[in-house]
Amino acid sequence: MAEFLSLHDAVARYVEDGATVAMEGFTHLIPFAAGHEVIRQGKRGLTLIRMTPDIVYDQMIGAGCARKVIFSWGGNPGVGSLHRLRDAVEKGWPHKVEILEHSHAAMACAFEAGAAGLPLAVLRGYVGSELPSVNDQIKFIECPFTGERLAAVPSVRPDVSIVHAQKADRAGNVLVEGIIGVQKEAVLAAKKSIVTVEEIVDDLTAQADYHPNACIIPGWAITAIAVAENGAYPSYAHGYYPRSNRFYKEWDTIARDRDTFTAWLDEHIYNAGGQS
Amino acid sequence: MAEFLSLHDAVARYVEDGATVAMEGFTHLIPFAAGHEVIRQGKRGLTLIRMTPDIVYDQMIGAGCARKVIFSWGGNPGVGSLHRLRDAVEKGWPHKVEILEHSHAAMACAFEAGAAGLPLAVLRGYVGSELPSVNDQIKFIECPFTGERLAAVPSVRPDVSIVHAQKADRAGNVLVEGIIGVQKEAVLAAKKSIVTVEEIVDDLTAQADYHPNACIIPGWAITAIAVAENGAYPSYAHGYYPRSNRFYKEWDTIARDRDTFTAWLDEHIYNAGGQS
Amino acid sequence: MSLEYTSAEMMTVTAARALENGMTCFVGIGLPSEAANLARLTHAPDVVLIYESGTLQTKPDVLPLSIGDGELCESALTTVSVPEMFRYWLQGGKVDVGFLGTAQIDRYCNLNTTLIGDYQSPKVRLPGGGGAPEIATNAGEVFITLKHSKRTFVKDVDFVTTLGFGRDGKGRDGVPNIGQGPTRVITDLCVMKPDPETKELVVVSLHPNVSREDVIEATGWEIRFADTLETTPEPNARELDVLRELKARTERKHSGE
Amino acid sequence: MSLEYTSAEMMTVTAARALENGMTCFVGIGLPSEAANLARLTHAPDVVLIYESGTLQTKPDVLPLSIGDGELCESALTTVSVPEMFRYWLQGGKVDVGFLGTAQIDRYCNLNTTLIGDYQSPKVRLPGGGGAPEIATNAGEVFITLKHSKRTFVKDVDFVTTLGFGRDGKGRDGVPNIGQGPTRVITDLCVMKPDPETKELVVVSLHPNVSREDVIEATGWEIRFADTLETTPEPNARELDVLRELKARTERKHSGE
Repeated sequence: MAEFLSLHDAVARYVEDGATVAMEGFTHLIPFAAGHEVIRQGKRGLTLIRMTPDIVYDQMIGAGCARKVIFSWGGNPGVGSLHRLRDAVEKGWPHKVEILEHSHAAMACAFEAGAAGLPLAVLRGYVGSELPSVNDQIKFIECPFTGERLAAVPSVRPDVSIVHAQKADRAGNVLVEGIIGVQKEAVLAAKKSIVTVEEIVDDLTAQADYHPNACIIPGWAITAIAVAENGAYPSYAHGYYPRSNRFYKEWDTIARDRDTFTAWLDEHIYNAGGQS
Repeated sequence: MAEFLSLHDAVARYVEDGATVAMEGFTHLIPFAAGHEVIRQGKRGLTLIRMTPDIVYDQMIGAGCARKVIFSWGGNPGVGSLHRLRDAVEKGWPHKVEILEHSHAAMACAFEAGAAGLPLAVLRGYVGSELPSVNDQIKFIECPFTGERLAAVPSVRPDVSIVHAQKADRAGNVLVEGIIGVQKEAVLAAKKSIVTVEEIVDDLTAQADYHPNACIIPGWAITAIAVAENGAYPSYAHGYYPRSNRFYKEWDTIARDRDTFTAWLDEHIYNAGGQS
Repeated sequence: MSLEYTSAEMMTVTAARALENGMTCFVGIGLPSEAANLARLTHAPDVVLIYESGTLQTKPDVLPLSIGDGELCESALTTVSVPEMFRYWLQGGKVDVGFLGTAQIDRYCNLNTTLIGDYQSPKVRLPGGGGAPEIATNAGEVFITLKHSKRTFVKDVDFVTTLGFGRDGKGRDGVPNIGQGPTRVITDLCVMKPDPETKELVVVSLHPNVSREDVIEATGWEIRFADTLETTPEPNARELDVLRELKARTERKHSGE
Repeated sequence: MSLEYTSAEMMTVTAARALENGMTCFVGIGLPSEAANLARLTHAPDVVLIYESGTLQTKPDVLPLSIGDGELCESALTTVSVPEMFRYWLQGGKVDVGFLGTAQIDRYCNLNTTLIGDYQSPKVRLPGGGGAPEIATNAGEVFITLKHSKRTFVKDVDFVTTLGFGRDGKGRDGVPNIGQGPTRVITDLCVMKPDPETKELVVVSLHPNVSREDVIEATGWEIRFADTLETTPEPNARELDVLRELKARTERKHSGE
């Protein structure tokens, strides 16, 4: 049964230095508030998993939280590079960060396999790509029925997954709606999970727009829930607020330079308090 | 793009003698009208795939349509045996029917793998079961990462899948709601598909109860759509009519005896016309 | 003051009591479903019931006849596809206890729901495995409930559809990522548990007014009894009331349909 | 009467025209998305656009900045999970054409979006593979669109993120269940297609007012030209109007956010 905690307490309790952490949300519902809390609490040595690192990981990498990043597309969507990720990978600032990269298909399948309790995912993938030559986690198996060569990757099983969602109810059940990405998979695949939500409602099944096949994660499959209003901003929450494409564009300027980045971090993270 | 046909024409055109056919619906939305049409048209030599054969397959087997049945649970749920299936397997009436049996988990994964375009499904299954000794389609593979022994089964790729759903819209998009079973997987895994529906609406996305993550199968992924009102009866259609548990119980008496079954078939199928 | 109740009621109430509040239970149809819903309506209001049709955390008002009655979906928290149910929820390790019935069970708790006789020319063809083979290995533990008779309790099942502890009691030894298997068998006569060492079923509790001889006569092998044999506590009035109302509601609903 | 248009507009209109009405197209962000939506808003109203964020059959009113803008979900037929998108829809063979951009492309149509330089100490780190490696092999065919320059059109890519036809042009030979791969590359200068035999890219059509020399200078290898070299048809007024309105709407929307 999910425990209701402040975001501070949830991060303090479940994100340990050195942990493997998946913060998911495919463009939509990216858990920015939680990422900022991780930075604020000075977590270090994290292995960060995420299909599309996005600027939340850029911020965490620039702030020195990450030891390793496992991803499949690391850019500022529609804008350009993640300058803090590049600075870490290319120049080792603030310290060297190791990367392990996959394709989206492989990572999506690896999350699915993690949720499914399997050690591996099998896909028709990486054909002719040179990614297997730089990622020793990509192997190939032979189908025992057809002889076809198929790719295999280890499933994703994070120590803790953090996702953002629209609503939880008082029993801790969580509704994810719209672009649902791999959020459910991330929660189910992880040993512990934190879900931040826009709001708490009484009972999800009694809501006017309840749908029998909605993506609802039961409270007993979640470790902790924390309310974080606007917790996905500058990403967005379908039904709540739109994506700040403007901020995504502005980030390019902020992150391009170490000093402006550090100043941004001071102003907007370290000295900004945060929700409790 | 799905073609709108009469049920007669859809079955006549896409269910060929000797074909491998999956008619799905997990208790809910079982395509009875389509099954009856298959009987009425005297289709023969079919390989019938279905997780839970249920009484629609009992009727088709008793009527002599089937050569082989691939399944994971063949009973009249909560009532008892499928007497026509048993009569065919145990006594060869009306002719011998070959069976190939799996567990639910394996068949569900095999449908998933079929929809996913893979030749095999991998699962942690059949541990200690003697089913692999009587089903040579069950093999085992070794995980290249952990060494764990996992079960592998061939994916399900029917020649034609037939499912029933609540609604289609004029563009041929289909909404499945409630207990969705492996319906979407059956359609996507098949070379051809027929979907029978309770009704046609103008535009699914303009319906009052539209949900962004509803189980909607796009029209371009479906071969043919046929309207069949009450097409799942005595199974049910969530939001339309309930399951006739009474008929399921009565079926036990009808099917127990070859003569009462044959009389039922004459009265309710051969001489009943059918929807066109 | 003693209440009147049938041996079937005794079985259901005892099976229901095995479930603790807050457990997630993957429910088989029939007796397990009856017991699991009784538990939910009495001492375990927050027991989470999952049916293989994809209905997560369902709270049916009447017992489903099939594993996918409309009632299950309408009263569920949400309903997922069947592949997701078996992959994410069962195989993914989210199920504390699988609650199963069976046609045959042997001394090592192996279950047969496939057939009586020989596979190629069966005397009686049964429905088959369904969800059981993977429920029994992927759930944290397994409860089994069925009526006691020499026909159902056999020394060796004709076919191991579903693993208990294998034909030699060692079927789970050294297997990675496997649940602990059957931890109790509840019948209309008694409660049995596997011996911690040999895994052979041992009677640990006799229902009121049931003798050792009753159990011996209804069991197809030389059944063992625990050194300290308990008497199963009787159903209480509330449990019987709730169970009878549930069954009456169910009967009215199904015959009306 | 000739219209005024930019080379970027020429590229987008030509790319849009490659899509036929009714095709299902897995759309990459940026230029492919612009072209695919232009096609939808002009000659191909029933083209089915799929984005890897899970949005099936989407009809955005403005161009998405990211692959998962709210607009995509709000205008979609339905939105599925990302694993389902890659498994059922792409790998499941439901995509006729994958429409991709790239940072580098070589003469055998291999794409590099991973890095410039050496993998262990890159000169420039690019975003990585994303959906492209499997889009390129699981879609029926692949269209590629990017601006023409010596920096992007190289003899051999630094890294094969995504298979065109391999480093020797034979990368798809004998591989089961693989799409036919890139069938055309559309730039701001010309249209190229792989040679049916060798799979090396050949210019088949020059855009109006573009010379062979322009292409030769912008290509990092000795580019070949087809024997009968066509001139790409010009954009028409409606295409230009729709494209400009689309871009203006998009600009207003994104800067307002």
